Amino acid sequence: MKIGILVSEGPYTHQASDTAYNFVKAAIEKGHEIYRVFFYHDGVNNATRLTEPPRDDRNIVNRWSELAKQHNLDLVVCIAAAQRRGIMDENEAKRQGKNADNLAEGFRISGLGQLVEAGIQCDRLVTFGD
Amino acid sequence: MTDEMMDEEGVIKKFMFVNRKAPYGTIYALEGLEVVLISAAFEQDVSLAFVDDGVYELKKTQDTKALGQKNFSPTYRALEGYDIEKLYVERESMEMRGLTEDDLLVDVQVVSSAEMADLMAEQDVVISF
Amino acid sequence: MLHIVNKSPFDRNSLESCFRMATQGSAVLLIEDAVYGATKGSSVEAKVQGAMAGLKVYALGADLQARGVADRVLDGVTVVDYGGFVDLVAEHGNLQSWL
Amino acid sequence: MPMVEVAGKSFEVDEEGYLTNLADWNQDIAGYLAQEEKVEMTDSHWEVVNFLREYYEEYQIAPAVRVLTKAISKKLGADKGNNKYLYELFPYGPAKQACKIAGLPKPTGCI
Repeated sequence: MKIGILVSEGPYTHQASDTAYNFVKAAIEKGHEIYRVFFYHDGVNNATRLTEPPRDDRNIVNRWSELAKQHNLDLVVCIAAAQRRGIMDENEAKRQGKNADNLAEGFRISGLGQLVEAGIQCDRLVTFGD
Repeated sequence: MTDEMMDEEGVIKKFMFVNRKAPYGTIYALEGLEVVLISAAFEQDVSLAFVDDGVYELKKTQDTKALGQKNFSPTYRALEGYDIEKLYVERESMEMRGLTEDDLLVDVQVVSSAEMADLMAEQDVVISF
Repeated sequence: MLHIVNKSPFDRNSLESCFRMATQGSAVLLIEDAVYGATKGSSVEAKVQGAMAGLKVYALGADLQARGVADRVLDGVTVVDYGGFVDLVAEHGNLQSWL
Repeated sequence: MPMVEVAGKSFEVDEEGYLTNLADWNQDIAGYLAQEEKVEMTDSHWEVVNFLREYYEEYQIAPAVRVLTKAISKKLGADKGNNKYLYELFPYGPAKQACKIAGLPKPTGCI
């Protein structure tokens, strides 16, 4: 089954990102296809490579990057929500005249249409948030 | 506004956006509305549900000047031009908050909890803010 | 339809709204802080028991265990793991998250 | 951010030439922004730009192109409310160029 995921809360403050991650892993193990994970609202903070949690804590950002690499996941960060919260890839930083970018490996920035499109293409769209 | 449009030819799903948060206190109402506006470009069967504090999004006479935030309540009146015309408000949520239809800034259909439950159950995709 | 609730019923009205707008025969899955609603002896026990007459209620085991309440789950509530969560999503035609 | 001076008034534009402070907008600035876009403003251009500003004033958003054409069609007639007409006036797209000249917020590229 094709499953789309919407993550709408930031990591660490809320459990949503953890639950989404565990759900995605379990769905893959069961043979489902994760069509896309879309990050919206503060969920875009899942995509900053500047995250540096204490060593005895999970690294939520790296965890997504690794899972994406292993299973060729499409991790999409909403551009409008990302711009508000200071999440940028190299191109976007250039376009906006910023001197830094921080998008973690395995994520891409795109429009909200990607969320609606996931709703159209997927058999299920599961939201994790606060 | 963008110059490109994207259509998923042939597929029409029933999308419901469930608004449950008040405006300004958190960003959910505003960013939820942004998704709704984008969804219009995909020509799906879109409806909006306003339940719980979500009904406050539609309250008339919002004035955010002293807040320094943008007042996005007029944008709900633009939805009609986007062909998004199915706006449902749950009566119980509205009455619990001491509001009536006259307090709302757009035309809506006021429905009971049971009717809202049926509407929600018949959707293909439900996205909640 | 599958309803997913993740808020403690003592903090927010998500569970109450979910019960109000879930049709007969729907499934309700409690995750994260919502699992407190699935425990015995609380002030919402009667409400949850009442809702279970028309709804099937599930709770996520990992969240119950993390919160130290896995041993006091209400009778009639089915405990599932993440795989079970995935199955519930697959089994139901549509879903709503009561955030 | 670059500062520009037009008709004795100075204002700020961003890296892509969009007006930074929407309240700064006036006709002279619109003329300057149009020049930067290599658009020669005629009455027909002004009609669309003014329409966009009114739309923004009323709804607090820049309309999607489809919505814009429909709304223009309703107000100014079907001969103007179509893509062909709007793209003739604004060759790089009404969203990008007309909105920029009208001083509306930069589209976030959401699609």
